[in-house]
Amino acid sequence: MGVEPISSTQWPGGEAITTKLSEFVGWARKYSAWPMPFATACCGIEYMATMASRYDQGRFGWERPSFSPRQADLLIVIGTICIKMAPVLKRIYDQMAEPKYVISMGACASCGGMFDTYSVVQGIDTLFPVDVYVPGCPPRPEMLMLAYTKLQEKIQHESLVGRGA
Amino acid sequence: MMPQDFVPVLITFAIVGGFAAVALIAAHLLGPKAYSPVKQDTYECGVDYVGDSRTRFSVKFYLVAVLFVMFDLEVVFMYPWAVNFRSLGVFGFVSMAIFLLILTVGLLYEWKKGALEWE
Amino acid sequence: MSGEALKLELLDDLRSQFGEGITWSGMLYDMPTVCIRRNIHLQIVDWLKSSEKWHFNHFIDITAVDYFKQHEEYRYEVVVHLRSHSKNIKVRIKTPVPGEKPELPTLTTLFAGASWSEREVFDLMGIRFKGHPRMTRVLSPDDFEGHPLRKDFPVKGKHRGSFPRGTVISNKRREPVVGKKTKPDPLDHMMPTTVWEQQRAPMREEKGDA
Amino acid sequence: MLKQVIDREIARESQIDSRDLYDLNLGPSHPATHGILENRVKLDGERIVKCEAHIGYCHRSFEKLAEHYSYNQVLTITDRMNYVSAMANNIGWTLAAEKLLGIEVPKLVQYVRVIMFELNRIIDHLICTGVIGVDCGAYTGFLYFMEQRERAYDIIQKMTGARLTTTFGRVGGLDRPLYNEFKQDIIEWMRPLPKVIKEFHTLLTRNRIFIERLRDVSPMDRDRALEYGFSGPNLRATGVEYDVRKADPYSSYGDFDFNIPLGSNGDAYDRYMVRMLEMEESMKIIHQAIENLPDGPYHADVPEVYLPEKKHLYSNMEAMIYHFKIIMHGIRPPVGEVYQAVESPNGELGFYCVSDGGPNPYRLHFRSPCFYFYQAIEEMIEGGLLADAIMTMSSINVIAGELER
Repeated sequence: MGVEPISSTQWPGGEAITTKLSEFVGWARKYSAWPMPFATACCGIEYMATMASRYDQGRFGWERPSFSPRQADLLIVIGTICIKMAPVLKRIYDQMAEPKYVISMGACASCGGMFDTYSVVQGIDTLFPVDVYVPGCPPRPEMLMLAYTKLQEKIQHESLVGRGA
Repeated sequence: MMPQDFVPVLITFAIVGGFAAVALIAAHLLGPKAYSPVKQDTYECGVDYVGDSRTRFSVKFYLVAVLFVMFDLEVVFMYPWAVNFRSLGVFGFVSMAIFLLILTVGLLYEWKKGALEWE
Repeated sequence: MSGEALKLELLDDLRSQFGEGITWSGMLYDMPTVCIRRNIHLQIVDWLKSSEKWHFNHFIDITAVDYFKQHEEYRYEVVVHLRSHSKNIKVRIKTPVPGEKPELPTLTTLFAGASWSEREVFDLMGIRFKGHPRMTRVLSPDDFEGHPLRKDFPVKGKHRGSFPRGTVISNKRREPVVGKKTKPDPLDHMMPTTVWEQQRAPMREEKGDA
Repeated sequence: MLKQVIDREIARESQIDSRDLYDLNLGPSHPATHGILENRVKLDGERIVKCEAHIGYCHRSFEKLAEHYSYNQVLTITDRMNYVSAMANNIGWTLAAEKLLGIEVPKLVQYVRVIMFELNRIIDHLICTGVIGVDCGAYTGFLYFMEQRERAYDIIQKMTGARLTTTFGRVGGLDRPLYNEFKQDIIEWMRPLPKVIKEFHTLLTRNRIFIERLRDVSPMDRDRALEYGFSGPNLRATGVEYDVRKADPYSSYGDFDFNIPLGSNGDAYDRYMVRMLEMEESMKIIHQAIENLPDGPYHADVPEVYLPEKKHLYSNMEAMIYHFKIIMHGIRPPVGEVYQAVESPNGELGFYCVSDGGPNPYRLHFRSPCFYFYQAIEEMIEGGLLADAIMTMSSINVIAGELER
């Protein structure tokens, strides 16, 4: 957080810290993103491992998964998205409340992965904008946690009038 | 009871009402409003839904709801009694016993009438 | 009776039962296999299931193979695997199907397990099964064209070429309009049901799009 | 008086026509449908009157891809089929390819394959029973079992380098020699397992609510299950004794003695209990296999199929020729077709491979057990409550990659 401490000489009352309002709001929001895990394939098992006790994702404040787009801020697309699933995913993305973020977990969600076939959508960025791509097939839980921190930085430094504020 | 004694109660109501109002109004003003027809559509597992949700349903559900509300209120009344159970002494105990007895009679009546079975 | 002899005896029984209906029968890698003509497809499975001696009551699998341009008189071959629980042996029945109008009687009347495997064979290979209660696609979306597992169907699919990488599907009408409440647009119910339609949508004319 | 009112209401309900039924999508994006199953359900109150199941939301066309892969590359597809126990599929495919090529692998490879197969069966059942608990609301059991699975991942990473998509083994043997503390790791991994499983038993198996939720939910009788093509724990839950490891033993399963737990009336509780008891059987097998693990070469001596090691490559001539031949020419099995069935944790996983003598399989069909469970779901959940449907779906353990190939 862009924080500049003011020494006691400038501020007679005592120490104080100043920051921009957007930094402050970003700091408050970044630890409470409710993820909606849209799990279809193998990466779902790695997501379960990230949620389980060894790689606990609750440390990032993202403990509470919501299975309906209405209460979700973050859509984690986990696994292969086929052409039959694409309209469902597009509808779920549209029905999420602003401000919404998308993590595309795994090679299949990010670019179709090893399945360059007739029935797989080659990357969910053909459907809607994606914030963080996580490489790997399946990505290790540590890579998913790195994606969390990357997204938190993005939320932190987002301007208030930015995308849907 | 002097009118001044009611001040704390009013303060709590004000705080409660105020907090709810502020939360709602702030969300309405500050929150982004991006309406689109798809967003207004009902969410039913991501696929087009069939029919509407306002169809007739069996009376069993209503019955269970009413029974729940009744016994829930019974428990709500027990909270203040349980909090100062010691200070109320025997008088408090007996009056609550009578209250519970009346409700147990109600429960037995429903049980015999078969309102508790689901089928 | 050991497994081997049992299987050979099964083949003899089948030959004696359906003499001319069977074009070839023998052991393929410890699996008794019978190639039959199209017309006795239903009778042979019915006989195998209802015979007290063999009683093939465990349904294993139905699949199809596309022998593209390898035989003149037939193109596909529907392969049915059954297993007799009491005798603990498996059998494979191969039925040739012509290329123009591939059609076979359904086995769902005998084995409930055949309903979805036949739908999958229809979906991926294009072989219709007469009398099937729900002859629709099971794996591909309903408005998918073509049967992917045929040898002349490209792996990447036919339509995908028209969609350059990274073009975001955002048909303008549906873009969330920040701040203004939009009237329900009459065309909205026509949201393309599958990406399939979108992928055939003409590319937007970007200036200088490579 | 109240009772008559209710009886009249229920009586009126019974001749409800379809106009009053409530349509609901137990659809693809739903916590209990593992992300890819869609059931369009007609409800009368809470009772399911009619159900229409749809799948295909994760159809990644493995069979079309396999026609363009070489015999060793197909391993990358098989471990994405039943990705909860990836090595079981890999071993299944290597057995099928070896049967097609007529290769006899040494004893060590067969024993290591049996050990890794049973280890994968245990971790598959760990997740399945854990998820049955989660779908029922009991989240803690799942966390205990996930911890055991993480410890199993440590072994799998040492063996193959990956946690989930392992690509274990090659046609003709293992891909690399065993790392030296393999035996101790497996024994060390299995030491706390009985205690954890006992904890799960005390947590759930005799739990009043759990039994109430699972007992008599979607019972399946024997002949109907056989007709549907059931196999594995769901078939054994109905009392039919069919296990591919006993029916036609492969990879020297005949050397181990283990028994097969059977259920009685094939409902969700039996499916759960059969999986829990199977874990103990698998542990018995692993102990026996570890004790008399033979030592010997870790791959069959078939130079035209199995790539020679790198260090021989530059020193002797034949290795160079074979290496060049395999890479450029590919493994070319004889013309023919083979069906190899393997007892995967979900059931009988079959590989029907037709080869035309070319470097890649002409046609490869995966007989996935989940496909045959899920088509029976329409019949299993009709008549039950909505909550029973959720328990049915999680008790038959449908895995997306295997269901839609």
